[in-house]
Amino acid sequence: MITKQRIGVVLLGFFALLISTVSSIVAGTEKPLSITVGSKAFTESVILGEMLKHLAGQTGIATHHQRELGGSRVLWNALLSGEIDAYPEYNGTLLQEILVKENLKTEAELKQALTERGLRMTTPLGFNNTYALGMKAELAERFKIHTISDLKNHPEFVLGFSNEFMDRADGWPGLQQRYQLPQKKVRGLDHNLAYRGINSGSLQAIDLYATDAEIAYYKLRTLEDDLNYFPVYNAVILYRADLEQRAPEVVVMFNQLAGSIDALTMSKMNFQVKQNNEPESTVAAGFLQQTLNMDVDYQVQTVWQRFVKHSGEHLLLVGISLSAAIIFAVPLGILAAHNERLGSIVLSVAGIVQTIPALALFVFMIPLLGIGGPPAIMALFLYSLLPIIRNTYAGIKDIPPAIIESAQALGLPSRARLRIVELPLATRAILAGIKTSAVINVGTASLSALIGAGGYGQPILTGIRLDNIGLILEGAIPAAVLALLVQALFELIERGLLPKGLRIKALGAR
Amino acid sequence: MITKQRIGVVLLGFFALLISTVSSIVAGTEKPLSITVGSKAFTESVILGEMLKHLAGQTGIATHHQRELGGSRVLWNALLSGEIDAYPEYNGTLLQEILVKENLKTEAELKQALTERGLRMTTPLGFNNTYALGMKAELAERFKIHTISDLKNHPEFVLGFSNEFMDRADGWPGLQQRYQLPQKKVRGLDHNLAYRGINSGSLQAIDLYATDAEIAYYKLRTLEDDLNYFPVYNAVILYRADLEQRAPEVVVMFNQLAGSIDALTMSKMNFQVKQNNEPESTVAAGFLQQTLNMDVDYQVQTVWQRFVKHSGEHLLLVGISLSAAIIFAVPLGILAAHNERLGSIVLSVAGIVQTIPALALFVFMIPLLGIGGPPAIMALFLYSLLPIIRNTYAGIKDIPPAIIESAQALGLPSRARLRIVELPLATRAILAGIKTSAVINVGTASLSALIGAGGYGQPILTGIRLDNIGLILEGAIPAAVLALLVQALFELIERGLLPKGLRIKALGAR
Amino acid sequence: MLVISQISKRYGDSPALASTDLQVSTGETLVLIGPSGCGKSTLLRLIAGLIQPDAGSITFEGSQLSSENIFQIRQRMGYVIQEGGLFPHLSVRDNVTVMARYLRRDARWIDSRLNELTQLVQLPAEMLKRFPAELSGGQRQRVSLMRALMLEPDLLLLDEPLGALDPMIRYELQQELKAIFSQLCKTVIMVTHDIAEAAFFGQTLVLMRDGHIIQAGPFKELAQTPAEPFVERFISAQREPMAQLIEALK
Amino acid sequence: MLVISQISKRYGDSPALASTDLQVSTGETLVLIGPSGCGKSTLLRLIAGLIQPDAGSITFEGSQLSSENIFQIRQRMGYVIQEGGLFPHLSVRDNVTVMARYLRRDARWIDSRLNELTQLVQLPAEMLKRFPAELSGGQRQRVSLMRALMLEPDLLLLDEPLGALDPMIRYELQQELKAIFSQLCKTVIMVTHDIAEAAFFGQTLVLMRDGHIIQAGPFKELAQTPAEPFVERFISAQREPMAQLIEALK
Ligand SMILES: Nc1ncnc2c1ncn2[C@@H]1O[C@H](COP(=O)(O)OP(=O)(O)OP(=O)(O)O)[C@@H](O)[C@H]1O
Ligand SMILES: Nc1ncnc2c1ncn2[C@@H]1O[C@H](COP(=O)(O)OP(=O)(O)OP(=O)(O)O)[C@@H](O)[C@H]1O
Ligand SMILES: [Mg+2]
Ligand SMILES: [Mg+2]
Repeated sequence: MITKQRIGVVLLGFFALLISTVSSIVAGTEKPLSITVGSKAFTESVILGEMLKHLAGQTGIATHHQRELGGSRVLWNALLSGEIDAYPEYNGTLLQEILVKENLKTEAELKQALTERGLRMTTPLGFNNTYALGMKAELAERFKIHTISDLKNHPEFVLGFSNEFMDRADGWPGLQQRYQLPQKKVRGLDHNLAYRGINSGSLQAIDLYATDAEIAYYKLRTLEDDLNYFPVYNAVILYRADLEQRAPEVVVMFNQLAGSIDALTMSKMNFQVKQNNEPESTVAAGFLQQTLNMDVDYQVQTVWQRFVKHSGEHLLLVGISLSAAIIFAVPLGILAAHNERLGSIVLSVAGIVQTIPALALFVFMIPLLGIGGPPAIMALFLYSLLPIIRNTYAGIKDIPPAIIESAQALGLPSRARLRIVELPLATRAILAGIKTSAVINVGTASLSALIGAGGYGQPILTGIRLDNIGLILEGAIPAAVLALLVQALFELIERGLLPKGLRIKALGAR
Repeated sequence: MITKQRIGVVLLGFFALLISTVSSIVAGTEKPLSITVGSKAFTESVILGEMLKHLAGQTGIATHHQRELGGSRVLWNALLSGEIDAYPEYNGTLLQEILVKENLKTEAELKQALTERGLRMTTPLGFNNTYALGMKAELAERFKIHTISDLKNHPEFVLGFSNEFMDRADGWPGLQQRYQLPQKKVRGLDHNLAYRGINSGSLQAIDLYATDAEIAYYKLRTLEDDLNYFPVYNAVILYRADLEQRAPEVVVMFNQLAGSIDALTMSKMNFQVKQNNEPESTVAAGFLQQTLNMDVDYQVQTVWQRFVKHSGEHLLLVGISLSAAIIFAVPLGILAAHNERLGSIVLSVAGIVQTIPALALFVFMIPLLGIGGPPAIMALFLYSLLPIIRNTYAGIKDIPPAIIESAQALGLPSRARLRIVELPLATRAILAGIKTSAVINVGTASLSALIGAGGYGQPILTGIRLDNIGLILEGAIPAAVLALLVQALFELIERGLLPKGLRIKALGAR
Repeated sequence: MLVISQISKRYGDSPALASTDLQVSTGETLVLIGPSGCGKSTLLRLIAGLIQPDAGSITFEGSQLSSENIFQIRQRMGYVIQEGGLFPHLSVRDNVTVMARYLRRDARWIDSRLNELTQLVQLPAEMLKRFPAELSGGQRQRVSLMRALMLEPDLLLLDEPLGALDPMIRYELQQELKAIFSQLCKTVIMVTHDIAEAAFFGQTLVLMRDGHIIQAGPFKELAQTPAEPFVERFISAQREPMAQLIEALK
Repeated sequence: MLVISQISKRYGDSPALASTDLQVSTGETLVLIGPSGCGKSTLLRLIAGLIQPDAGSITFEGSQLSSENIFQIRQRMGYVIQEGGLFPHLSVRDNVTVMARYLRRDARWIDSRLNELTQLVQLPAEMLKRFPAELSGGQRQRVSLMRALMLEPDLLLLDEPLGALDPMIRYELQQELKAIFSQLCKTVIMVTHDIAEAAFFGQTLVLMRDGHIIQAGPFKELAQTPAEPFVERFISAQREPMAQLIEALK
């Protein structure tokens, strides 16, 4: 009895230790100054986000880039709540989407609206990522075409437009009306085919976004929208006003970008990332070096490095939570096996914990442990308990009573009996529980990306959001391999731990 | 050897059967005509959704209501893709949000844009759910105030506005300018306090949404926006154009709603649901009866009934998937125990399956099994395999070789040996695996709500989205209780199955 | 009935049975004796097909033991394992009748046979519903014997079947079993450490040492013309305490 | 040394031991005999504290057995369980030395003691590294005996410790053990079914039946003044086969 109480006390102590360790990881030493920038889930935004990261990094302040967050609203809210300090945005998006209800007309009104919300924006970075018409630069030069109005003189041109642009009232119909364009040969076709067509010369002009990667690739000229038909989508940096107090040097850095990126440059950068598969980080650093003569000390995130990073995060999540689970669950299982009443309580509680959906568990835990690793580890820890507890319990219960009796007759006190007889004989069952837990843990750890703990879940979630099977597999395959490795590891441990005497088979079973 | 092959064949047969059963559940008998309506996650929309359901139900066609889906975009996309056939929307939302890029001006343009997308909308239902100003009806009558312009004659009025309305340019500042309102005593305060204030007479006019439940409750008059300051948010029913071919009678029904709900009626209905806790279904049916003299045969969804419904769904998910998992996993575990090579393959595959995150598994399975129960059951089935397989394997491996030998010596062929000796002796381990699986299954089943399979996950997910702890608990508590019940059930089964001879304890263990 | 030729078995690098020949004819009772660890149980397990010989073959009524026919043949064998080998999860009744039920023997037949055996081994009837863990050592051994005899097998392999019984029951059982064996013409291979028991049962005694058969023949032959001094020593090891006892009892 | 008074034990509603008194003084060897199921093992398990008596008390060197002192006392007892009770996951060496290592006895002492015992029970040294499943029945029994003797306990509880041994080793072990017991003044309670063995070891024989002690005393007393006819029948049950054997060996 005394022994059991003591075990209980030790367990409680352990728990307290774990919690305090975890929360100290969270709290850190009084939150040192650090900057978090965000970006949307498309190439251009990620490149700009990397630039912000590099720029802020130049000041020596620790900077983090939350890449590929889900949509303007998410970033906007994250900025408002202070989860991020800055992100690249388009003034068009602010006017037409986020603040559409405000009916803002002028730049000044927009600035005012932002200020009311504790936000600031830089002057435009220099490019306007809106619809545009494009021609082969060579051809345009030949016919001296610079503006859309110039097209009026060439009714013989064949135009190719994406279906969307063809159909939308604010697409071709409106454009034609505004500019009174005379072309009759207008084809609706796939955007990629349009690029091929203009390259081969079967089309003379197409619609595009002003910073499409293909502009640089196919050497196109975007025609000036001289009648201001298309809405303006100027890129700006949005940041929190309090950054001007907290880290004025960072704001200064951000403002250096103003006016420094024209559409062609942006297109080229998009091209480098999309077609040449250069990492966004490299491209952003290259730009800063060339334009601002800034020597950026950055880390390239190749697929391999992403893999290494995710593996590290995943291993940390799994390693800590699984180890903690083993340390807690095996004693709990022993306790359960030795005391029926306590046993049914322990198993019930572990069962209840297991039914809490990960999402709900995260919601409950964020107020306690914040976001990132600690709540994820706590959740994984909790989810890993049941299989181990239950199998430890079943393994000990399954030991033939004659063997227990023989250990008692020898005079082994109960703790020694546990160590020398019961645990070795229950090894196979306990390890089976641990293996099950480990695999479930590796799988569930992928969910941790939901609360910013990274790991293989990152590419999986991105992949699910972007409907990109390649990205899903970039996370799913290593996760599966990791599960196999962890199983193999415990197979090895079993080879070491499982007493040899238990591996003698029934001879010649036939 | 022959035996093992035969087991393999039997297993394959089982699998084929399961898949075909499941997919026949999905496919049904050539998809009989049925209507699905949707609603957004707020009371008014759910009430209107219930009306649509009742109306469509009147035609005798099976009708389903996907309640509380996540936001306009989700419903819009679901409608476009045909997952739902109709839902209540506001023309303002269409113009200002969903189709904002189209820059639509007139009703005709909107209709045109919808038609291009294969959609239709009814004429407005009769109420305009936008901002409005409200006064005590009595007071308004006394001063003969009907329009906002009428307020100009009462500079002494104290106005109370929600903080948002006070600050927004399209709120009070714009309103005051447009109407040249003379009131100087304007208070920013909490919306609920504003209602109290106007009721007690300390405020004379406040801002509100035109169909707020409180309008009916506090007997308020909403003042006519005679200068058309506020944007119009007329409620309409959006539906797929093909519904006019598939079920013209349903469209006729929907159109009966047009012009039949004024703001006060809607406010009253909101009030019935919000303040009186009447089920949306009842309120909707009551309206149809009164207004359209329609006798609706509906089912009230009380908390209790929701609970029953979710329990039914959850039990079905868990019951089918767990039973199937037991039927497959136990033989697989036996196979694994009897054939080392096969065993490590089986365990590896089951391990890999376990690492696939539920979300990713759903994504992979939707093309095969659609949404709803079948893919959820399939996923739960796959997730339930590993603990059972592994414990069956460990349980059989842990049988002392002397007992196996003695069974062989008796002349029991291997299949009989399995049934009479090995399985009974491995009972505790196998049941431990099944219990673990069952609990995990109950927990994971909550995720099934993500693909429309219902269950306790429904209120949990709604609760997480709405940040409503009460709703989360409405799902989480029954899920936990169910886990306990399932564990208790298997405890009972264990009492029946675990051979009594194995329950004799080491006597007087001390 | 049973022809064992050139059979041998090693565990790892320690030989348990050297190349051995042995023949048992129908109705014969053959008793294996020899020092602990000499290979007696190994020989029985080979005959029952529980372990595979490294070399040699075993022929049962003309057909050679193989994985195809072993289940068939085992059902005609009754085997009392040295350790008893009762199933812990089955009651005494179920332990004894498990095979008969598997073979769907008539329930009344099973009941009467069970009754017969219970009387034979003098087991109190109320013990039939107990589990092995609830029996004394001697009771367990008697249940093992019942299980082996249940299906009236043609060949009995008995590994120290009476070793844990008190002298009274043991004496009575010896008498009864010997009568049964000869009446029903059973073929029996029995291991015992009691030379008197060996002499009582055995038409043929086989004395083994270190996996070899040292001498085989009737008890008289071993006693009077021992092949080696070891045979004499082994046979007469019990003489002295017995003589003392008989002396004391006079 | 050991005083058992008024002790009784029932399992469910079947009594295993009726109210029993017994005293064993230091250095005495007491032999329990009696029919299978009469309660011999039950008595030993009560003394070892493995089961709790329903009534009565057991006093070991003046202190009454209780859950507080039982671990202490058990370390001064050596117990050969009827079923052997070896740990399947430990090698022979580890099975024998597990308790000595737990008590942190000197490694050299352990080694030499192990050696001594191996020679005593005539176990080939290479078997020390084997696991119980790799031993013959008699070898396992000898390992159990080694384990019980390892820590030179003051009180030995031996439940048919030599039952599975061949007559040669058994005879030699009997001689050796008896010498050890008297030299080292061990107190011994032994169960055996071999009346000759009982007579050889026992200063006192205790004959039990159905949970009762029928007669206790030196062998001569039981043989010459039996308390009941049953005593005579039991004691002489072995006489006939032995006499036959001795006759045959002449
Ligand atoms: N699985 C095994 N691995 C290694 N050696 C074994 C194994 N089983 C038996 N042996 C050895 O084989 C030899 C013969 O064993 P066997 O059980 O046949 O002896 P036995 O004659 O029945 O002895 P006993 O009279 O003690 O029962 C013994 O030395 C034993 O240690
Ligand atoms: N756990 C138990 N439950 C019920 N009855 C039991 C239990 N253990 C022993 N018994 C009964 O108690 C009685 C005494 O058993 P015990 O083991 O003491 O006999 P024994 O004298 O050692 O016999 P043997 O010589 O056969 O070993 C027997 O009838 C036995 O069936
Ligand atoms: Mg043997
Ligand atoms: Mg006994």
